[in-house]
Amino acid sequence: MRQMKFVDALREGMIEEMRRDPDVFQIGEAIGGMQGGIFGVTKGLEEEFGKDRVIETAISEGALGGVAVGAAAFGMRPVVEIMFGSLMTLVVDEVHNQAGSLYYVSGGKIPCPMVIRTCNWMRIISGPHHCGNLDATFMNSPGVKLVIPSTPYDAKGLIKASIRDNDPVVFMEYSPLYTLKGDVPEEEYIVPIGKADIKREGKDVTVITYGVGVHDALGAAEELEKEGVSVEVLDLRTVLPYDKDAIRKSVAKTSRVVITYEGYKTGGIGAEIAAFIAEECIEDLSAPILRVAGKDVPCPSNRRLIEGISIGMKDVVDAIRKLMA
Amino acid sequence: MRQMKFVDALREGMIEEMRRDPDVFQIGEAIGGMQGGIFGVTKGLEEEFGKDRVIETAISEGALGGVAVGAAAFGMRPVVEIMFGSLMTLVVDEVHNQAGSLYYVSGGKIPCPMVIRTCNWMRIISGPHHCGNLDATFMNSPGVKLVIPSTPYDAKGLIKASIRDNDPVVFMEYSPLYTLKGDVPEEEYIVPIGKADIKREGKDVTVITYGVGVHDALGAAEELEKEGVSVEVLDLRTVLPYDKDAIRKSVAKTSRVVITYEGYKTGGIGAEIAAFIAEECIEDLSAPILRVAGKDVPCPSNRRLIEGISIGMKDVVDAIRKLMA
Amino acid sequence: MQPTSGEMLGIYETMLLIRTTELKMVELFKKGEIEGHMLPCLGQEAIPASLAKVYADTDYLVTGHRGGGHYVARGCDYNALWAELYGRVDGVTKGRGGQIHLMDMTKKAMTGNAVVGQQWGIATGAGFVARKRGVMVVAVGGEGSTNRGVFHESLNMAAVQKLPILYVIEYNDRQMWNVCSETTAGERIATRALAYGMEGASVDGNDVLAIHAKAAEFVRKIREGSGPCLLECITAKWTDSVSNLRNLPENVEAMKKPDFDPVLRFETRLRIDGVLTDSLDLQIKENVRQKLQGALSFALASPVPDRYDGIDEVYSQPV
Amino acid sequence: MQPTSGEMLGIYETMLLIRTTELKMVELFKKGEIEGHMLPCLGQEAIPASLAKVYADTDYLVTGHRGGGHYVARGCDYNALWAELYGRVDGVTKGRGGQIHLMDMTKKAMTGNAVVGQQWGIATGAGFVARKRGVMVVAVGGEGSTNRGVFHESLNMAAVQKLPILYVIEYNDRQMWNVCSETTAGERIATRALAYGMEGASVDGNDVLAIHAKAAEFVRKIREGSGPCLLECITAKWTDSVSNLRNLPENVEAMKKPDFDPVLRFETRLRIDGVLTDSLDLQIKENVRQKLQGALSFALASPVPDRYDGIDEVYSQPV
Ligand SMILES: Cc1ncc(C[n+]2csc(CCOP(=O)(O)OP(=O)(O)O)c2C)c(N)n1
Ligand SMILES: Cc1ncc(C[n+]2csc(CCOP(=O)(O)OP(=O)(O)O)c2C)c(N)n1
Ligand SMILES: [Mg+2]
Ligand SMILES: [Mg+2]
Repeated sequence: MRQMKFVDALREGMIEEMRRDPDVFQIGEAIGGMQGGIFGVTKGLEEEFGKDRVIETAISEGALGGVAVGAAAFGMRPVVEIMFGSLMTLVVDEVHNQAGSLYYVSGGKIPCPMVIRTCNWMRIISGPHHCGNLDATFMNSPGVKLVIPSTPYDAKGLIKASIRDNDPVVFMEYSPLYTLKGDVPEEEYIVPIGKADIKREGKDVTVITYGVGVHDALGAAEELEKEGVSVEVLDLRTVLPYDKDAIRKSVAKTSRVVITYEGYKTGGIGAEIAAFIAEECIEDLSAPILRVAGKDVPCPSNRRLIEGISIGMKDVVDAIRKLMA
Repeated sequence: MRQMKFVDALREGMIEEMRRDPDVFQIGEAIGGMQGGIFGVTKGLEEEFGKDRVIETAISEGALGGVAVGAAAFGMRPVVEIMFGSLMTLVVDEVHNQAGSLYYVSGGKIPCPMVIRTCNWMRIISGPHHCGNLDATFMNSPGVKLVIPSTPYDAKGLIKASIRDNDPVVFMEYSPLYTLKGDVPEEEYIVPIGKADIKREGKDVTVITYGVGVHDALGAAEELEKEGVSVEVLDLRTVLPYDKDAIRKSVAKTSRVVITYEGYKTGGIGAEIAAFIAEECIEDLSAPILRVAGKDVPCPSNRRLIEGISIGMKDVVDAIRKLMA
Repeated sequence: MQPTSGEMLGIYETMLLIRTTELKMVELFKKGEIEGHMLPCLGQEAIPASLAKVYADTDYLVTGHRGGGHYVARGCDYNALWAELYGRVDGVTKGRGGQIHLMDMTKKAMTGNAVVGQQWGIATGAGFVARKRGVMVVAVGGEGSTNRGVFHESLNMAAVQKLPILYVIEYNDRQMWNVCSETTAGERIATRALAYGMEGASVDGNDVLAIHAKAAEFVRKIREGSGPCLLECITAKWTDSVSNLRNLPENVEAMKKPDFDPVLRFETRLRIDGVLTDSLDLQIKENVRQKLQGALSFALASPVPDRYDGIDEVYSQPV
Repeated sequence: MQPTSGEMLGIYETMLLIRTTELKMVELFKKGEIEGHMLPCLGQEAIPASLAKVYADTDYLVTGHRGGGHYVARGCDYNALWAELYGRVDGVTKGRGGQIHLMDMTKKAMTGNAVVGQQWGIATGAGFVARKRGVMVVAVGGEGSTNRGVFHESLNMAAVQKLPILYVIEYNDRQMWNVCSETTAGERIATRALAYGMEGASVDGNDVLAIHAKAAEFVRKIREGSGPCLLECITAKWTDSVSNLRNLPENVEAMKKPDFDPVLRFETRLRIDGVLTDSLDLQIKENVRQKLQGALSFALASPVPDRYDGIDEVYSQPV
């Protein structure tokens, strides 16, 4: 099958949707020209679709959030790029209060088909204002969907689904994944929102994760296979609303759970997943639910210090070993 | 002992701190005059302390958040009122990115002694932009403290501790509690940040909660006592960082946990508490961890519909009965 | 370009309908027959009524929290308004949003929001749609909302993109308990437009013809591609909210003067000009009365929602 | 009120120190000896150097992301700057913040932030403190940051409260890959002040004496209680970030012209005026060289932090 980089697959998904539907447009800071945003995701789009559909803006995140809601409410399909994840702090009202409540509070009359894309710029040496991860901020927002792909295939399929979706979607990318290569079919396809994906089957432990975490988990699974431990890797893909059935099934099978995610541990996405399991699947568990996540320390601008607070494959391995002990 | 309303105790705490320390000041929208904010919390403060220490502002929440950080960094102790809880969406960057990281990222050199007070305006008929509860938004913010009192005594003691604290504190009140009366000593006292409080001892079930939830839990405990069920009510008081020891001890004693809070269930504060227990105390548990929380539905402006989505004492009773069955 | 006599009578009728609607709302709230948070635009009726004669049916309307008058003036579903106030299933938002979230998208009217200032960003988004569809946006908010940063971000973005948006400021010098001298710097809100190279003007917001004239001029320019303009209408609200009725005319003598009462003022003007006769006035008032009566009956006949109504409408598509 | 010869030489030395520091930073980054995100102010040195001679030692300084020059001009710990760039424990933030979070509160200087525009709100908070302590605030940001709403909220609040704040805009017509014509409406940023009844002015930001004169005038007014003023300095940055060095003079011919190089321009001026002689110049350059050498040695002698350093410094008090 065709091999593609994550960033190219994602872009291809957006291009297909823009060709299909003239009401889809892109807006954000420095997204135009041949640059196409700091990560090049929208590279070349302006050339094909023009300045009216690939709209450059000032540093005005609040207005960008508002534009998403307003353009969606009045019938277009905006795709907003927020330059990096820690700036999502600046659109919380627009997502949580405005977009999240609109369909319900309008009596089911005003859908809000908007996508806010951003990139969690992790593992770079740039300090806490650049390396944040605001995913958990949108976990307590009814009406909002939170989609986080881990592979080129999912990135393309999920961005297409997100653009077509009639509800507001926060779509989070992870900078270390952009260059990742993977299978991407030539034929059109969609990855449905709300469905998790078993990225690797296993029977002893389930690692529940999303985004970059998936790759840590897959690495850990491979490592542990050598020791005879069979690890299932459950990629949530849609983090809100998350796929409860998939979690239930996997937990029933393995009875052990590790949740891993790159954000700060306390109050992170993993909290909800663990709480759900502790509430609805506790009888299936034979061990504590472990969370492998970043330390609760603002990201420093220093390689050594980053080592001290961040997680990786090894930490997932350690957690699994602990559970199997 | 002296009986006082929650709102008066809270105000008294702030007045004492303003008298004690000339660097404490209040700032917010409509907080001055004899009105003292929509809930009257700062009533009369302008008269005593003048317009320089009780500062009226425009509808500019972003600047208010910035003022908190800047005034704190340069050595004063701002107390900011954000008019109601669902507007906390507008200060997420100031709290999460700026205040939360400042002490750490300055190399432990710039403390940020600010308090942002707000009121979760629950159980009123006013729609989703007024009745939100953004507590969970600040649960994934290292460096931030989240304090939520449930009684007049705690309100006074905790606001004093929060103002004296050298870290940024988000202080959340609940409108239904303002008129609640309770014991408040004449002598000065402080309630330490970071310490939970057993509001009622019990041995069969622990209800972990905070804010208004404490009163639902206490009501439920009383109700269930008649049936011979002994309920322990653990009031977190400081929600971040929360008191892990207190939780551990209580869970070890009762082996059953209900967590109740007024916000939306998914991704709420209860998720973190449940996840902590599922990670560190699972061996002590003899039952699933139940969360009794609001439905994941934006708050409607309609009494009947509010009934359909909100929780109360009865729901806590039901959850406990389920655990005891 | 003064409105025709017919248009003027239309504006007058709209003002009366808003006035009658909101006084009824206040009355029923006081009696406890309807409940919730409600923000009347009593005293400001000239603005929605005049604007509605200037923009086209195909244009978009976005307001903030005090949008009830605009909802009515726009011709949004009037029966559904009353069903909404009564919290019934036939309410325009099925009884969910209440008075501060009135929205009727069949009329392209988002006339509700309760986070002050957020309408400016939303209107900017509507502006991109309007530009594509060849229509324009009328965006409305109080002067207090212009102190929110998103107002400034929106004006800048709209000016750069030359979006077809008429920004309308309802300047009533009050933000809940605050007055502008405590909160708002600069002489006039209209000057805030200049920072973005945008045209701005202030008019007497209790004077129908002044509003109409300037709004019509701006709308023409906008349709010709000028980009956004800003119209500040100086007015006075009689009351902030139904739960805080201190300033109603029955309480405050000054409010009874024609200057404070745009309806009375316009009526006087129409009579002096010979546009309004006694018999016409009677007929218009009867129209308004019937419309209100019809809507009240409609509302009261509409069922109260089931308490679980809507819990499956948080997402538009099942997940 | 022109600076004295001594002050001018001081400004020149500061500019040279900034220039030398940042060129070294670029060089070491290219060599891979230091790493991370760094935003030089090459080409903009006139602004920090001139301002530092206008405000007092007791005043407060708050900048955005491009604050390195202001850190140096303010006289913040120079050795600690280099230890910071090397990520060592003696860095001004113990190697945690890096170049975009340089802050030295012993000098009342918060010269780091990476969320564009947030410095405006923070500076407003500092303004309340300054008002109480009888000092003033110098707040600095790029023109792009004035499109963030909080800029507007801050100007309005500062104007209403008559806070002693000098807002300084470093207008370099670039926001990463964007130019102002794509993003920013209105003629000059200085006019944005007018909306709040605040005085604003634009000066040639590569001209030391122009900046100095206008800033000194504003500072005097502010100390006399005028409330805030806004000074826009038109300049050009040579490069956006160390990881994107396209515009360095070695690459772009135009950058070698004195107009584009404020250091060269000021040097020429000082020579024409007879203030700077060859021997003085040598001495100044030697001072700068020694300062840099000393700091580099200091930095390299400082230990690399333990990987767990700071995980117990998230809160200032144990909980
Ligand atoms: C962002 C925000 N801050 C504060 C409030 C509380 N609030 C509701 S209405 C209002 C005053 C609004 O004043 P203005 O914009 O002038 O409109 P008016 O009510 O006078 O029509 C305030 C402060 C809010 N709803 N949203
Ligand atoms: C709120 C926010 N949006 C976007 C960015 C990404 N960003 C970093 S610097 C920059 C350009 C800033 O331009 P300007 O304010 O003119 O300052 P300059 O870099 O030109 O000195 C942008 C968009 C950011 N850091 N913060
Ligand atoms: Mg007003
Ligand atoms: Mg710039």
